[in-house]
Parts: sequence; structure tokens; C-alpha cells
Amino acid sequence: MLRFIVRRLLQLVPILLGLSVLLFAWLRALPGGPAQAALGERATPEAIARYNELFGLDQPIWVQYLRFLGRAVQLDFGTSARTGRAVTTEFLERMPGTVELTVFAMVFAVGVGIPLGYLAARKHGSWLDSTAVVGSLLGVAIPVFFLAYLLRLLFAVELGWLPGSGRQEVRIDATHITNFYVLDGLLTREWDAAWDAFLHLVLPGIALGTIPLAIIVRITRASVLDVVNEDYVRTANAKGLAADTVRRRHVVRNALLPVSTTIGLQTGLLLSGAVLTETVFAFGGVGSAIYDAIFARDFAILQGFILMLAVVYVLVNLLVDISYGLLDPRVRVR
Amino acid sequence: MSIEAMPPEDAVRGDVPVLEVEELSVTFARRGEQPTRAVDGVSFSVAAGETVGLVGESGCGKSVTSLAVMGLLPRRGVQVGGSVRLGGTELIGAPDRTLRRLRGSEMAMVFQDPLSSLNPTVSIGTQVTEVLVEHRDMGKKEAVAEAAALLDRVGIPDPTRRLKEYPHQLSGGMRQRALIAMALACSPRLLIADEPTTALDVTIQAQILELLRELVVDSGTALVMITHDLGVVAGLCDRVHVMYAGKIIETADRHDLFARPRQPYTGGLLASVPRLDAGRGVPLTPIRGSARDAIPWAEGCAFAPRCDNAQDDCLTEVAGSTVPLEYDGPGRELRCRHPLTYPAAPAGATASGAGR
Amino acid sequence: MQRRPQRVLAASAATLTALTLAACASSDRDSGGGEGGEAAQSGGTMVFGATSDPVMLDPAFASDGETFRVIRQVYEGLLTNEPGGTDPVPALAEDYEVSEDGLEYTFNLRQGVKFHDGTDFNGEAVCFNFERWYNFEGLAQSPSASTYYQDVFGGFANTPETPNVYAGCEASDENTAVIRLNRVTSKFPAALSLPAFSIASPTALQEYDADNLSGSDDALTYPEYALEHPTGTGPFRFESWDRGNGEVRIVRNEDYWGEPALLDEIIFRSIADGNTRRQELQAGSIDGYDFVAPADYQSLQGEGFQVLVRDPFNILYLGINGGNVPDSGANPALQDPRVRQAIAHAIDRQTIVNSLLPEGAEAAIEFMPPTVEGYAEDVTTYGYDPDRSRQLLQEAGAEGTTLRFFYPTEVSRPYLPDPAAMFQVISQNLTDAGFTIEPTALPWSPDYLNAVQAGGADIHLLGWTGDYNDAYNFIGTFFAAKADGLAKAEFGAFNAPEIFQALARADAEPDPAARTVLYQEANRLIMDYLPGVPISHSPPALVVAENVSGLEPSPLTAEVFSTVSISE
Amino acid sequence: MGDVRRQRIDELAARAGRVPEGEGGVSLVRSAFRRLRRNPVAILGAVIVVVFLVVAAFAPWLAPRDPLAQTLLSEVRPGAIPGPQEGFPLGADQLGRDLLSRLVYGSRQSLLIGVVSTVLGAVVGMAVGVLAGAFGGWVDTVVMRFVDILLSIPSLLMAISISVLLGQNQYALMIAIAVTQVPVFARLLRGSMLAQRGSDYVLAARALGVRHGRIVFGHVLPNSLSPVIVQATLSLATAIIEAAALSFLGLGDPDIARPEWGAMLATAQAFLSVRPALAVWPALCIIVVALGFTLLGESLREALDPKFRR
Repeated sequence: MLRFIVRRLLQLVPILLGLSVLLFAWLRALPGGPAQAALGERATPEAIARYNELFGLDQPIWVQYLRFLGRAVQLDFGTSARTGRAVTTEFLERMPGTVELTVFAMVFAVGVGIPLGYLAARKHGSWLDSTAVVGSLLGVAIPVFFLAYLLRLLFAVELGWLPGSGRQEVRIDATHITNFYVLDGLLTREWDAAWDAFLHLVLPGIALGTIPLAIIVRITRASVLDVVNEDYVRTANAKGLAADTVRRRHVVRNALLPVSTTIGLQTGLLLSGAVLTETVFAFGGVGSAIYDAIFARDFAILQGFILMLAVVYVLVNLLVDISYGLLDPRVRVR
Repeated sequence: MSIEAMPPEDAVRGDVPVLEVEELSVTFARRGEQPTRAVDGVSFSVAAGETVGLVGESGCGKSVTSLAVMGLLPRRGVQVGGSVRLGGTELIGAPDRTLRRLRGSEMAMVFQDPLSSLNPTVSIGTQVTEVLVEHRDMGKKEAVAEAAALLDRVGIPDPTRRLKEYPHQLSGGMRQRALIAMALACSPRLLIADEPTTALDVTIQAQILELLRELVVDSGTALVMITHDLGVVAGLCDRVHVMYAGKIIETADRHDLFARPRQPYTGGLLASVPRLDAGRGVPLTPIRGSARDAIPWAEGCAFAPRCDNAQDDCLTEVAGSTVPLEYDGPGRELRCRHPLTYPAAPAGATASGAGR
Repeated sequence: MQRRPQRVLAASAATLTALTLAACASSDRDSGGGEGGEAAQSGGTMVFGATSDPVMLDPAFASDGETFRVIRQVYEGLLTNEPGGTDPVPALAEDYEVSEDGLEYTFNLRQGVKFHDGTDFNGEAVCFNFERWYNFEGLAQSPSASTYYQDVFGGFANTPETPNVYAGCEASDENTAVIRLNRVTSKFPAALSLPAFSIASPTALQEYDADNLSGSDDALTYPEYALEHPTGTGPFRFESWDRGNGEVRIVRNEDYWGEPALLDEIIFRSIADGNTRRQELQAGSIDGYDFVAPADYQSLQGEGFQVLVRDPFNILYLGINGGNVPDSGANPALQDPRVRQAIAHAIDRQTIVNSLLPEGAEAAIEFMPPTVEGYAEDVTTYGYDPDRSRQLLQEAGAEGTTLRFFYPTEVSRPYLPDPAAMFQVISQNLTDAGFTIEPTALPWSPDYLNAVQAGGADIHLLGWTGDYNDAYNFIGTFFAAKADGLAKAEFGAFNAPEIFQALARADAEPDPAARTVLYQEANRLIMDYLPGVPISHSPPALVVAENVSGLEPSPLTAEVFSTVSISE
Repeated sequence: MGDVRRQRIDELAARAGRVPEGEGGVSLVRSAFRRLRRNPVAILGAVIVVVFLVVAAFAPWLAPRDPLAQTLLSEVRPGAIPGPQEGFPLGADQLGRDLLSRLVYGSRQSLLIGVVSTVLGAVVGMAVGVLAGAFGGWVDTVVMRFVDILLSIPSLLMAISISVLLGQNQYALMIAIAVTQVPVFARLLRGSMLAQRGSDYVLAARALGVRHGRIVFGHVLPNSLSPVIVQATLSLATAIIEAAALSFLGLGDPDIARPEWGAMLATAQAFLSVRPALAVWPALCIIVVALGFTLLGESLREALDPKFRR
């Protein structure tokens, strides 16, 4: 098992290198190049020259790349043109929010999706099944930001049940240690703060979780339908095992294999889906930061954030592969 | 395998049949499509220690019959008619709980493809012990010990290690042995083996058959052997039912069947098996076409389109009635209007054919 | 309302408090009587929806509305604006005298005023600030840093080449600061009411290294002072700034020299999207916000919110790149006055005002609102007349001229609530008149501003909200000659000496009455030349919940929150 | 007499509907079609898609008015947008333009973006996939590593980066979306080509000494296409939605006068309280079209995938 993990970790290296090259090239390809990108169109030639010298842009391209890589490895992606703060600082400040949101969304998607998909398959052809199918189709067809608006209009504005924006009611003066607000609330025993932060996750979380939910329902349903027809399930029945033993040990366990992969992929995609959702819900996470960066032409932020997000994405998928290995003995040996 | 290798004449025979199947019929009616009758009025019985073969090409309904007996057919879109009694208890329409209690303990089944029949994500150990835990309410420890014993009994070396392994780590033969071990875990009264050897290498086939035979012999289990391989039949079965298009078309003791097949289909099957005792150069005579060419029994003999003896009266509309399954000499039944005929044999021979 | 400065201040020292009370009273009426009684109650927290975070909190480097909004609560200058009006009134200065030549201002300072860090406000403090501005170096001199200082005073100590208004400051005693000028300008002293010229605690400025800007021209990195320790004399103290969530907290300054603020705490929460701001108000998680979309005025009022409409004190115009900036690719056709007139005649201002702008908006005939001294009724006007446009184009032989039309995205300005809509209507107008439009959309800052101010567009949408009641603050900002003797690149760096001179003369005229006449003349010249098309003056609005009272809308968007109270 | 009998029985066999099925791809496609025609879901999807394609194609004839003409602008007031009325079945938008006409013309833009970007992505992706699948070995490794890298950037982020790079115009938009599709198609095609390579008929062809190129392009590629077709259909849906997302993020077509569903939906958010219809209609269009392509794609998959033929 350990060797499996180590090998997968090693396989990451080329990918991450490639990523860095890509984003390095991206910044170079920007109109006016990095100096302009950092200093803006109004920058004087002297200023540009100063900047180029400062960041060694007068050197051969590969030297520049190595410098870039060197700094990237130390998580130094320069400073934001908008706030004048280190990109990494901004990222670390905002990532926790996005993580909380993503986790909520995924828990929602998995918690609802798998049971629903399973039931749909069990009651194959029933109204429940068809509604699940239709719903899952709609789920992927609705533009996320529109859904987000609808949710907020209904539950935050009309019904006023849930907060419609932000990460925490500003009137609550909560202390923040980790920037994971829910966690902070629990650590500092400010229960109301924790609860409030949690409530702020609900609407954006649901909006964000809808697509994965739809997909998970679909996959679960399909794979349960497959597994139920597998020979080994027939065997299990032939052995006269109790119905739920058959389900638990033989159906569900195998049906979840494909689902687990999807979960991983989706978790990664949520990171980018957050751009839309966080924007609509004015949720102070990485996504809304990227949105702002787009309009402020804050390329340092864009480059740094996208790179770091991609890394997170890759790592998440690694975790999934590993968990897949745990679930499926066949993978483990190979 | 050939007729030469035959089991001892007198195997142990219980008089109360373990399994009685009467007029069993299975109809698949899937939405939008016209219902198809996969099994049509099949009747047979198996006594303790007896081995009965269901023979026929793939798609003739023999597997469906076995699944119907085990009650493993899906509930929806399937109608099962007739009666199946296991040691007197009616199984058709019996509640799921009863069936589950009987399965694995009273009746067990061994399937064709050992790899796909084992759960890839669960260790062999668990898959064996779960039966014991279920039916012989053993504790975990006890069950593991017993499981090891079972694996040992079906000839798997180093059982304790194997218990920890997963299906993909075992060889085909071992997998099948493991499956058999699970099937016999509660020494059931009825064992159905559905093409247990087709997926295996020839050498392994022989071992598995041998294993099955021993088990039947010394446990007195009733064995239903489903196969298309006459070699297996010859090696194992006491009585043989030949099926075609969902119906039994010929029933006989092994000897008679092999000596004097009456249904042209049976004849065809035998003729298409290479025989060692046939002189060199004698060509194999295969049956024309494939099982797909059958016609519905309602319109005549399903085999007619492929049959050389077929006459116009093989068709219902000409004969006015479907071809019936009729008495055809002691211990024999036959569904055919123009059977294969043989020069009258000496009376003695006939008498010695099937015991009175 | 034309008065001599001396009298203004003698009077208003007294009237100031009166005015404030009046403000409360009037806004009690706004709040629909219901909470009238509790209006003056003290305490509570108000959450106000801003459109963005402040850039930073050092007045000297501030130039945008959201930064000003916070600074106005934390800092005070020598002067401020009369609540709800546009005229300068005393703040930290009780009054002042001006020498005959108008070059020396003696400010009598308010006594017993303390900065938030406990140090005293006095003559030294005033002069320290003026000297600080004058001696800025390096990046502090960049136009994006000390914007307003350079606009009002010109150059710095170490830039003798740039003409400079500020001559020196002297604290003759504890409560007196004397400021000397090199030349008279209509901007002074009115400009001292700008937040940019707030007086900050010298101690704090030094302690937190306020002048030490780093980074680059357009990516300035600000020192600790500007981010963590803004220290003024205002009714509120800076408490904290959570950038992750865009929340700035300020709390009541308990030992404020004047009427202490009613609220315990104000949280300015930045919500970029207008819909989100509205919905957050409706959902009750904020108590008010600025820049209400015209479409929402009625519905919000209908739901019982108080929409506080400001008097229009701004101008939206269609800038024309009518000159010849070298290699700006400017459109030569636009140098022909007839083509510019054709554009003017093509635009249906009235429909725009009716359909796109809030009630109370009016079509503009020149580049400044009627309420400003120097507004001329009798300028040349260019009514909606597509046929005339086509005719003019024909005469100019410029039918089907292609215009590169720039407009900003993702922004809502007081004078331009919905740029996209405005762009689509105007370009439709121009197309109907026979122009060909080539649209370019750019994010407001920095792309749009940079591109437009560099003269990159043929025509573009831009506007201005006045900083104080002074014509030069409008037309001077737009059309005064730059160092190179030409107009801004934004207007194609055209060369119209008569306009430049008119503006210069008016600016240098000490006597207000005479000044007004000169500005009227300037306006006539400008509208004859037609460097752009003035479109509208639009009344921006704030909205607050029913239980909020005491917020006096200011035409300058210079609201002070110390009089605001909130009832449970 | 014997012949008579045969014939007779053949008839019966025929009537019983058990005609022997021919093997090979041709009949596979044919049977796929048969299954499709029997599948109501597929029909529904197809109908939706066709309808919208028709609308897009004949927009100028179908749209009642000029989608750009601000006919009712003078009746627009902030907070009051003219609703359905004579000649304006769905009412006007915030600039007095006929909503229906804009929706009709919008279908062009939206579908165009979807189709172009998907085709682009599919073609490039397949090229890459063939490269990898055909040559295998180190080519495969290198190409696939690259694809993995592309895959490691979440698609929306990728699209954002690219349209930021290419500046704001509709081609940038298409390219941005196309690029996000490339790795998917590449992996897909390579996968099914590798599967094919192992298959018996390829080995047979090899054994017969058929040239590599001919095997790849004559046999492997054609047989690997069906999953690509399926994916393409599904991608159309995602492309359209992604386009909407990008124009919501302000990275869409700079000519905002030109009707496009995503942009219409984005702008309409500001008028949700005034006239929700402005948002609802384009949203519906997007959802229905996406649904159409998804339904079609899913049922195509079922039809082509042997696993589903139960």
C-alpha cells in the first residue's frame, strides 16, 4: 500500500512541473508581458525596466523560469496589484472558506446523492426512480449562478430562513484562529458563531453541490443496477444470505467503487465551480477572489491562485486514488 | 471423456425424491416486448444421491430451470408456473424468508464462471464464513476454522492463507473449488451445478467433476448437473433430460440414451461428439443451424426446422395438436413424431435396459 | 448663494450645530414618523453595504468614494461640507482670515481637540500634515497615490519644475496655523473640505511609517499606517479591517470634541454586486447601502425602506477624442466640428433620462450641474435631431464614420448607474444617425480608465461627481490645459487657447462674483467647441432600513454617519 | 415436396421473428438506430435539439422583429419594463427590445458557441488521442502526461485563464471552451483505441501483415468513434452552459447588444425584482437545450454501448 502511495506521489511531480511551465508561459503570453501585467498600461518605460531587472526578466527565458519555479516552490507568487499583499497570504486567508464550502457541498451531494441513487435503482422504474433521473438531468442543465440566485431569492430574501451572503453575520464579532469559521467557533466555544458560520454555508453549499449531486445520483443508480445483475450477487443470494447482508456486503460495496472516483473528480471541479457560487453569495473565498482578480486584471493573483488550486485539485484526486485502492483489492496489488 | 469411464452400476438411491419439479414454466414478459416462454411445462424429479443431467444447447432453458428451482429469478417481468417441491415443501410462491432459509442450507448451487461468481472486493474467507454464520449460526472464530476445513475438503492447499486472499489471487480451478466449498458448507440435500466446468481448463474440469462425484457419493446429496457437454453427462449422470426450446424432448437412463438416442436432436448431439472408438476418418455429423432457428412449440416441433426426419405433420397446423411428451419404453419418455429407429434388439436386452 | 468667505465662516460656526439638528429633524420625517421618538437614541451597530473595500485608509493617498466614505467618519479636515449641501463650512478650523492679496490664510483652530491616539490637535499638527504632503517623495508622488494633492497644489518640494500652489505653513501658536500660497486658486480653501486633506495625528504618521510606499506605480503597497493605524480626530475610531470578507469596523470616539456619534459601531461591508446589496438589505443582514439601482427606487420604497435621494451634483458625458494624440489612432473625422455636432444631435437625451436614469435626473446642456456657480443658461445646445446629424455628416463627407466606442463593465457610478444600458442606447442612437459603432468593453479599473485617459477611444462614457461647489472642480478638471499646453488626451489633447485662457483667468480671479461671470463665459466657449457631449445629471441614492434615522444624503456623497441612529 | 417443406418452415421461422442476425459494425449501427427509435427519451432529446437548430437556422424568418431595435425604449421606466402586449408576445427587455426576437436570435449565438467549441475541442482532442493511441510507446506517455496536466486545471478556471489571455471576444470564448474539451476527447479516443488494439480482429490484421497505418485508420479509428460521438453530444450541453457561465463572469461577447442567452440571463439578474421573465426565459432556453443534448447523448450511449443492451 505504501509503495502504491509513494509511486502515485512521484507521478505527481511531472504534472506539477508541467503546470508551473503552463502558468509561467501564460503570464509571459499576456499582452505586454509580466511587467505590464504587474504595473498596468500606464507604467513608464523606466518603471518597466526597473521591474524587469528586479525580477530578472532581462535574463534568458529558462533562467526566468527557474527563478519562477524557485519562488513558486517557496509559495512566493509575488504581490497582488489590487491589495498590494502577498498572493500566498491572500490565498491562505481565503482558502479555508472555500474548503469549508466545498466540504459542505460534497457532504450534501454525497449524503443525498448516494442514498437517492441507491433507492432509485432498488425501485427501478418507479416514480421515485424517474423523478431521480429527471432531477439528475436537470441538475446538470441549470446554470449554477442562476440556481444560486434563485436559491437566495427564495430562502434568503422571500422566506428569510437562511443567510444569503458572506461567511458570517458581521454583527457577531467572532474570533478567528484558523479562518475555518465553523471550526473557530467550536474551538473558541462561541457556539452561536459556529452555528451562524454553518448557516452561511447552507445556500452556497447547496448551489455548489447540485451538479455533483446530480452526477452522483446518476452514477450510483447506474452502478447499482449493474452490480445487482452481477453473478456474485446471484451467488450471494444462492447462499441464502439475509437480504440486507447481500446489499451491504455485496451490492453497495461494489457499487460504490465507480462512485468514489466521481466524488474525487467532482470535489476538484467544485473548486472552480466556487468562482460562480462564491461570487453570487459574496462569499469571501478563493473563488470570489478570482472573480475580483479577473476584473482588477490582478494577474499575480490569477496565476498564483490557479496554480495553487490546480495543485489542490491534483492532491484531491490522489487521495481518491488511494481510497479507491483501499476499497478495491484488485488495484492495491497492481 | 468417453462412455468407457462409467461409475459403478449401483449407486445409493433414496426412494423419496429430494426434488420434484412438475409442469414448471417460466415466462419473461418485459415491457414493450411480446412475452417469451423460456421454460415450458418441465417436469422431473431427483432422489437423494441421484445425479440428474439437464442437457441442451445454450438458450434451451436449462439454466433458467435451475434458477427457477432456486427461486433466483428476478421478481419483476417474470412469471413462474407449475410446482417445485424440495423434500415436500412447495417453493413456487413461497415467501422470500423461507427461500432464503432453504437456500445455502437445504439447496445450493454452483455457477458457471467462478471468477464473476465471486465478489472481487470481499476476501474468500468472508465469502465462505458468511454462509456458516447465516445458516449454522456459528461465531466468527468457529466459522473461520470450519471454513478452513471446508477449503481443505475441496482440495485447496494451505486453506488458512487462502481465506485471507481475494478471488483475483486464486486460479480458476481454486475459485471453483471455493465456490463448491461454499455450496456444500451446510451439506445441502440438493446441489445444482450449472455448467460448473465450462469455464475451466480440461485437466481442471476432470478434477472438479471427480470432486463433485465424490461429494455426492459420500454425502448422498441429490445433484442436478446442467451442461451441454455430453462427456460430463456420461461421466456423472444417472438419468438425463434433454431440453430443447424450453421443453424436455427426451428422457432416459444414461445407458439407453447413449446406446439408442430416439429424438433426432439427441442423436445429433451424440453424433457431433468425437468418439475414440469411432474409426478414423468417420466424419462428425453436426446439427444444421443453431438454437435460434427454433419455432414456437405452438406451431409444431421446435426442432423441425433443423431436423432431417421432419415431416409435414411435425407442424401443429398439419397434425392438429402440439407434439406431446409420451411414454417411450420403460424409463424413457420422448417428444417426437418421427424418432430415430433401431433394428429390433433381442428381448433380453430390452428387459435388461431399465430395471423393472 | 454667493457670500464672502469671512462671513460664511463667522456665521456657520454658530449655524453648524443648528444644521446638524435640522438634519436629524428632517430625517425623522424621512423615517416615516414611526421611530421619530427613538430617533435620537444612542447605541447599536449599523452594517452598511459598500460597493468595495477601501483601497487603504490614509487620506493623503485616497481618491475613491469607498475610501472617502470611511475616512470621513474617522478623520476631519480644517473645513468640511455643510450637511446635505455642497458649501464649505468649518470643522477643525473655527474660522479663518484671508489677506488682501488672497495669498495668506490664517486658520483659528478649534481647541481641546484630541487625535484618537490621545495626542493633541494644534497648529503644529496642521503644519506637519501640509509639510508632509509637500515633501512627498518617490512613489508617494505617483499620480495614483497623492492624486488630490497634485490636483489642488501641483508639484512637490523636490519637483521645482512643476508649478506649485503651496508656499508654506506656520503654527504661530497652539491654535493658529498660517498657510501661504504662491498664487490664488478658486480651489483654495474650498478643497480643504476634501477628505484627502484631513488632518492626521503626526505621532501616528511617524510611528507607523506612513510615507513609506512600496511596490509599483499601479500596484502600490501601503505602509502599516494606511492599513492598520489610521488616526484622526473624527467621531469614529478605526477598529479593524477584515480583508478576507471585506469588512471595515469603526467604533464611536468617546472623547470626541463635538456631538458624540450615536452609534456604538459601524461596519462597512463590501458587496460588489448591486443585486446582492439589495437582497441583503431585504434579508435584513445589512441596514443600508449606497448606489441604489434606479430600477429599485420604487420597489424598495414600497417595501418600507427609506430611499434617500441626493441632489444631482454630477455630470455624465460622452467624451470625444477630437484631437490628435500622436499614434493614439484617433479618428481624424472627429476633428471636424460638424461630425462632433452630428454626434451631439444624434443622442436622445430625454429618453435616456426618462428610461435609464432615476427620477429627478435631468438632461445636461453643459459640463456642470446648474447648482454650481458659473453655470450658464445660454450655451449653444444640440437637441435630438437625427436628420440634422445625417445632414451634418454629409456636409462633412463623413457618412458611416466608424467610431470606436469604449464603455466600462462591472461598475456603477453615481452619474452612470448602468453603463451597459447607456452604451447600448447611445450606440443605437448613433447607428440610427448613420455612424458605425465598434464597441469595446473594459473593466472599470484600471483597464477602462487607463485606456480612455490615454485617448485610446474615439468616444467614451465618463462622468464626474463634484468634490465641492466650484466650477473649476468640473470644467477645470476636464478642459484645463496640461503642462504641455494641450487638453487631456481623454479629449484628444485638442488645442483651444481661448478655452484654456478663460479657465485660467476664472481660476485666478479672487472675487467670486467676477469669477462666476468668467466661468459662464468658459462654459459658452466649451459648448461651442464641443469637446464632448454632456448627457445628464443624475441623482444617486442611498437606502436604509426603516429603523435607521439621521442619515442626511449629501450631493457630494459625503455623508457623515455621526448623526445616524438605529432603533431596535 | 421437400423444397416446399423447407420453404414453409423458413416462412414460419421468419414469422416467429427469429431471423439470424448478421455480425459486424454495420448491423451494430443499424441495431443502435433501431434501439434509438424505440427509445422515447432519445426521441424527446432529438426533437428538442432539432427544434432549436431549426429556430437558430431560420431566426431571421421566425423572429417577429429586429432584436436590436429599442422600439419600446420610450415606454421603459426605471422599475417598470413593458410586459407582454400587442406585437410583443413576451414583452420587452430593459431597453424596449422584443424579448421573443432576442431569444430567437439568441439561439444562434448560443448554439454557435456550443457547436463550434465542441467541434474544435473534439477535432483537436481526437488528433491528440490518435497520436497517442496509434503510436503508443513514448509518444503515448508524453502526450498523455500533457493531457493529464491540462486535466489537472479545473475546466472553468482553464476557460477563464484562456479568455483572459485572448482578450474579450466571442472567438476567445469558443477557443477557451474548446480547450477545456480537448483533454476529455483525447483520453476518450486513446482509451477506446487501446482497447481496440488488443482486440482479435486487429491482431488478425497484424498477423495478415496489414500496414500499421491502414489498421489504425481503416479499422481501429472508425470502431473507436462511437464513444466520441456520445461525448460530443454531451459536451454540447456543457459547452452551452459554460458559455453562459463565462458571460456571467463578464468574459463573454463584448458586443452586448447582440442577443445571447448567457449574457441575457446575466444582465436580467439586475431586473429580477422588476421583471423576472427577463431572466426566466433565457434560463429556460439554456436548460431545455442542455437537457435536449444530454438526453440525446445518454440514449446514444445506451444504444451504442453493448453493456446496456439488456
